[in-house]
Amino acid sequence: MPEFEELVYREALKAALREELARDERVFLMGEDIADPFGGSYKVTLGLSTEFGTARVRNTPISELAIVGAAVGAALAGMRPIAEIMYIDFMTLAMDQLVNQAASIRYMSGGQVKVPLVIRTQGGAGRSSAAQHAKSLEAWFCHIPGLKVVMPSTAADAKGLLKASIRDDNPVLFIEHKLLTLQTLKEPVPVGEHVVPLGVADVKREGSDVTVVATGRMVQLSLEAADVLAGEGISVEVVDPRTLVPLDAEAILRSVAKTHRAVVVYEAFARHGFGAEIAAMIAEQVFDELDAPVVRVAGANTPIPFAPKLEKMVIPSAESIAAAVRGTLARSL
Amino acid sequence: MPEFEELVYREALKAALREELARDERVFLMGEDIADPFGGSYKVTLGLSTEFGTARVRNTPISELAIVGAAVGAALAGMRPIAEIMYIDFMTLAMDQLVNQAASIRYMSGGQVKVPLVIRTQGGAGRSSAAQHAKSLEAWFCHIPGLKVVMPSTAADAKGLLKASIRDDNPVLFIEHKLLTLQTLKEPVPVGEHVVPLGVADVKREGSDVTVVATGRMVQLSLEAADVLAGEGISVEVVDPRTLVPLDAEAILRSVAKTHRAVVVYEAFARHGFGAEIAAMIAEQVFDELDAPVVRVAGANTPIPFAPKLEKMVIPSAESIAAAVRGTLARSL
Amino acid sequence: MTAVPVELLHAMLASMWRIRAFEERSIELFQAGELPGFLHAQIGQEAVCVGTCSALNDDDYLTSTHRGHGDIIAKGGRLDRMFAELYAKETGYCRGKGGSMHIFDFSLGILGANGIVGAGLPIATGAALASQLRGSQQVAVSFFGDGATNEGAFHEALNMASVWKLPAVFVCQNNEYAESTPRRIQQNIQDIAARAVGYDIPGVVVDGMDVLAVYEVVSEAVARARRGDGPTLVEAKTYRYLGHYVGDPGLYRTKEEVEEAMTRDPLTSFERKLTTAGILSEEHCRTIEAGVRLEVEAAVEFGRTSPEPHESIAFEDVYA
Amino acid sequence: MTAVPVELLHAMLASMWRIRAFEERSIELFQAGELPGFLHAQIGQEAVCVGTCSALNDDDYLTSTHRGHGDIIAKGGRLDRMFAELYAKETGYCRGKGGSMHIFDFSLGILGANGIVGAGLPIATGAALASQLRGSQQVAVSFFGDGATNEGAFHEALNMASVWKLPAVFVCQNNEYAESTPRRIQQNIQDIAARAVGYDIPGVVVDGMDVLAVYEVVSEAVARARRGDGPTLVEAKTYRYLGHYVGDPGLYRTKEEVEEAMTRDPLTSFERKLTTAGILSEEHCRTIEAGVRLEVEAAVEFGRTSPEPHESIAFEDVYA
Ligand SMILES: Cc1ncc(C[n+]2csc(CCOP(=O)(O)OP(=O)(O)O)c2C)c(N)n1
Ligand SMILES: Cc1ncc(C[n+]2csc(CCOP(=O)(O)OP(=O)(O)O)c2C)c(N)n1
Ligand SMILES: [Mg+2]
Ligand SMILES: [Mg+2]
Repeated sequence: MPEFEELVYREALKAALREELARDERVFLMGEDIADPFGGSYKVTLGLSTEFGTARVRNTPISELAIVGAAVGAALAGMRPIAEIMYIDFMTLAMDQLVNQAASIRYMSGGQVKVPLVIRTQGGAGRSSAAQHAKSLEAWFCHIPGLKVVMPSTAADAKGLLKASIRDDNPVLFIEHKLLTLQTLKEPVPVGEHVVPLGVADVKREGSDVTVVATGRMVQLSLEAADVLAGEGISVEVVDPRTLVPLDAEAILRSVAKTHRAVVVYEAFARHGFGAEIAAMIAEQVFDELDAPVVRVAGANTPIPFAPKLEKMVIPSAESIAAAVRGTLARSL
Repeated sequence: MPEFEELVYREALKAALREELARDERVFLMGEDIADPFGGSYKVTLGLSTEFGTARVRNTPISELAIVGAAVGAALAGMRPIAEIMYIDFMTLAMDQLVNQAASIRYMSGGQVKVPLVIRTQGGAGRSSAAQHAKSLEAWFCHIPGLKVVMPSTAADAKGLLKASIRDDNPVLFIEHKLLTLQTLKEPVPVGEHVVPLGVADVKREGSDVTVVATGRMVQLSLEAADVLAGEGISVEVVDPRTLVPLDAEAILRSVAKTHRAVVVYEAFARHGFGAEIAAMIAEQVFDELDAPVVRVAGANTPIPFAPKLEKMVIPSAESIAAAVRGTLARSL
Repeated sequence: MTAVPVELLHAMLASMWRIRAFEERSIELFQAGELPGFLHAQIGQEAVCVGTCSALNDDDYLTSTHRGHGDIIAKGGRLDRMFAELYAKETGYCRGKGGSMHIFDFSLGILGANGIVGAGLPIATGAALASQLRGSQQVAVSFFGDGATNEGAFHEALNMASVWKLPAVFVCQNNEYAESTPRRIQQNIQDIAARAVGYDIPGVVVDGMDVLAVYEVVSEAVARARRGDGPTLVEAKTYRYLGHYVGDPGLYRTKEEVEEAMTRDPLTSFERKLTTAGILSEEHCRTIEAGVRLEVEAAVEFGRTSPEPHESIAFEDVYA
Repeated sequence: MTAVPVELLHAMLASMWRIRAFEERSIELFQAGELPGFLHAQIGQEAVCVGTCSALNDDDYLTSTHRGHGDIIAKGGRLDRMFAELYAKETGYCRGKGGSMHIFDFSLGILGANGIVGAGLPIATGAALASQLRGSQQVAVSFFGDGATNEGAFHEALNMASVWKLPAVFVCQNNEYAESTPRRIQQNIQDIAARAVGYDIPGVVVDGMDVLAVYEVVSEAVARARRGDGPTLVEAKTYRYLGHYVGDPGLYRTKEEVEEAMTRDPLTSFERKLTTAGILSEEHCRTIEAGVRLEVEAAVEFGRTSPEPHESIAFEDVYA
């Protein structure tokens, strides 16, 4: 039995970084304003440059393309870089290095080399940070062969998945939700060695009437919705894929085969978002098991507005999730 | 009745550009090597700088971010720029300006302004140009609210959709398939004013047994497959959305409601590609009409390899489309 | 100074106070929890905003940054609609959809503050291109920080503007920090203006605490641009008095350093110059300040009391 | 030249001929329809490839470009595996999955040719960072063209390498054209090396048709990098004899311009120097050339007769 400590999400991330920096000298961190005394926009790296030095935990110029590019070069040269891109919206400046280079080099070189790097970034809405600081772009990265994409929803997963990502021999995009990173709720996190393998979904709540597949912060909202629905006699199973690529399709399909109904919840723009693939996959693979069409609950197809009142309108809520679940159950074949 | 002329795809594009340059002095072109005597990598713009001058048809430095950014600025300042990004793979360098700026400015500014610009780019595999010159990334752009995405499959559509895109008041990504642009087959194209409205699908072939939804070059392969299948007594309806955003969902659903079976064909990486949204949408909207799960025929989840023999393996073919159609028909509920 | 019309000197001082007062009030309101989102205050940099924009016509173009309230005010932005935007109200410049980092006023040629560091430079380049193509004599100015000069966008935009001889002026507000990171950790060069060499355009260093010096340098650059002689890179050395954002304790720099900068306060020194030259009395200066503070207060009130946007507004303006 | 060991001079000449012969044969094969895809020939630029790589150790890193056969050969790339790759064969460097623009040899520190203009610079910067972090004394060299210097990647990489004092050498093969576009339409500057000023690093112009001059300049830059004194920007002025790609008629430049450049042929002039100095006889030069041509022929044969990749290879190597 592992020992547990009570950590907030942000501390769990830092624990993973600290342990991996200590374990493997090839690991190093770079990013904008990650060093002390600032310790990163969301304070995830606070203290690490003091502990490990600014050679291994270094501030960069504001040069997203070069940050990711330097991570690629360092990985090819035998290091295991972890680069931070402050907001996922800024990945738009570094897509060439991640997509045409990091994701493709192993393949293009005929398997000569591995490209072990992690890009940590932060996404999601909910803080009135408006259209350029609040997107959920995970679907872009899921589309690209050669990349892995991770979205932890709990502190324990955050630690275990980050450690696994750092140890993985492929480029991994690791997406932290800003509201989770700011969360002050402490959760039990295994002390020390705690590695959650990439590609294994987690059933965050068991249920029998409907499967809710949710990612990142949407897992929390889905659990809230499940609580409410339980009071109405509806038993919801919440499946958290945890890693979007590789995807534990089997876990999702197994759950749907049990409940016969599925709701996919994601925060991103609905159109062509993560849930499109999941919904298509479910409908393709276990069509005959379905008692109702797969329903999606997702962000609106609008940029993220600044006004808190408007921002709420364009992202899913526990209420909209619950409503979708009720809707799918109301549906008879 | 319009008059027709026989043009190859490339000439049809050029006709649209020439006519719009002549019609509206706010229209101008910029891009790498688009001016004479080179006339563009795929010769689409050959002759235009000679006809309209290098102020309005201008070569740029190799600066994709600034090319798209300058298009944004010029559009905000009242022009109607058409920028060329040589390969869609290079859009990775310009995503900020297209996504965070062009697509978002109207919304972020509370509707103060329009951003009328067209990015012409060229995508797709089939020429042994390998992983960095052959991708089909349309799904990325379809995901972003505020953008329109166009993929013409015939010469007539190429002309009519390009004219509509230039006249549209929103940022439009206009994707030309390299094999279509190189095609030497002449097709009848209406002379002069021929505008195909964005958001209207075209049934490229009528049929009753199964609906094939296909985009870009995949339309041609689907028509080939339909020919073969007709010989086997299978009647295939081929629906070409033509514009991916806005999507003529109604046309697709209408066809599926008639045939009760659907195959979605796209060249991009299968995972999270265009067809995921279409398959999810069909299964969500007309679930009860379906006699079989929606099937996808798409690119493999691998980078595009160089060797012609390998490249063929990772993109759809008329054969793989025909096989999928046969498969879905073999399926009984 | 003698060459500058007295009314313009008055207007400059008023504009600087307008910025100072706007920022002071917005910080108070933010700290009181009245404003959502983030706030990046431009206090200390007023001379750059006003010196630059005083050299522009109404129909000249401007791009600004995340730290752009002062830029927009100097270009003529309306305080009431700005505060309403900060309050996320329907009457705001962006109907509450943009917020502090996304204020636009196309009627004033303001092509946007911007949340993406460096993104304004290519946009200004494109606006300058539009002007050149039309022969409309408009100049496009882009404001950006020292940190932005390490983005690829800076490089591509300056090169493009240079090779096309576009009517653009690139004004770097060098406050020596990008968030927590001092400039020496981001770049080795002494002067950012030296980067102009790489584009064969003029690069000028100017004291960014001196509004008249900025005005003079930018006026020359604007004249050059209007003549068709191409862009200029102006580096205005300035300082941000406060944290990167409201709430940042600024642990990465010393109290002494901040205090030293404050001794060169652009408002104080400009007022000293004006009073010493007998152009304005100390009393007149205070009247200007007081008038502006009233103006700001009215704008705050407008913002505070304006209606919230209707929920349906969230779904409008995605497409034209 | 006296300082350079005779064996190295021999090796340099052989390497230059190896590149020339490789390119000539690959063009013939391409024109005969034997090779798929595109081909960008480096003929005319051999002195830059060889002068640079002769200054490197085997374990130093290199990034190259779409026009990179010569770079790779100069760093020690195997001709047989290169031809096999051009032939899209299983025995190629990339098992037929990369092709001309994506040749890698990690055993020689070759971190890839690259189809994305400018993308190699940040990658080399990262390799140099790895070396610095490990204290392994390896230098990373990045080759790129004149056109690439207008990409944001150029700027960001040079700035990062400069501020971190990385052991990197950035070698621009300035052949005055980017595809069809002459340099004056892409940038205003006389010398690309002038851009070094913007990063406070040395910027050196060298005659890229003179292999010994390149060798000397790059050797100094490499020594500087190994000493921990940071990066250098080297601009080697050279010329590409042929079209942008095989098949490009090159209508955008005059016959006279091309012929003038050819009078400065790097192989001819190097041979002249060597024979004049009595280091090599004309006959010996021909023997070297003939030997290399045999080597190339054997490599072509290897490529031509190698097996095609098995279909399943298309699905391998996506993830490690
Ligand atoms: C592309 C991008 N990268 C990073 C950020 C996060 N960020 C916001 S402001 C800032 C510092 C900008 O420094 P500078 O350009 O000097 O402007 P200043 O804040 O000093 O006015 C950073 C890194 C961003 N908004 N955009
Ligand atoms: C990012 C990107 N933009 C455009 C291209 C298309 N392209 C290939 S080579 C080339 C010209 C490159 O010029 P230069 O850097 O001078 O190299 P050279 O071809 O002269 O060796 C261009 C524009 C590309 N491959 N990548
Ligand atoms: Mg700054
Ligand atoms: Mg060149």
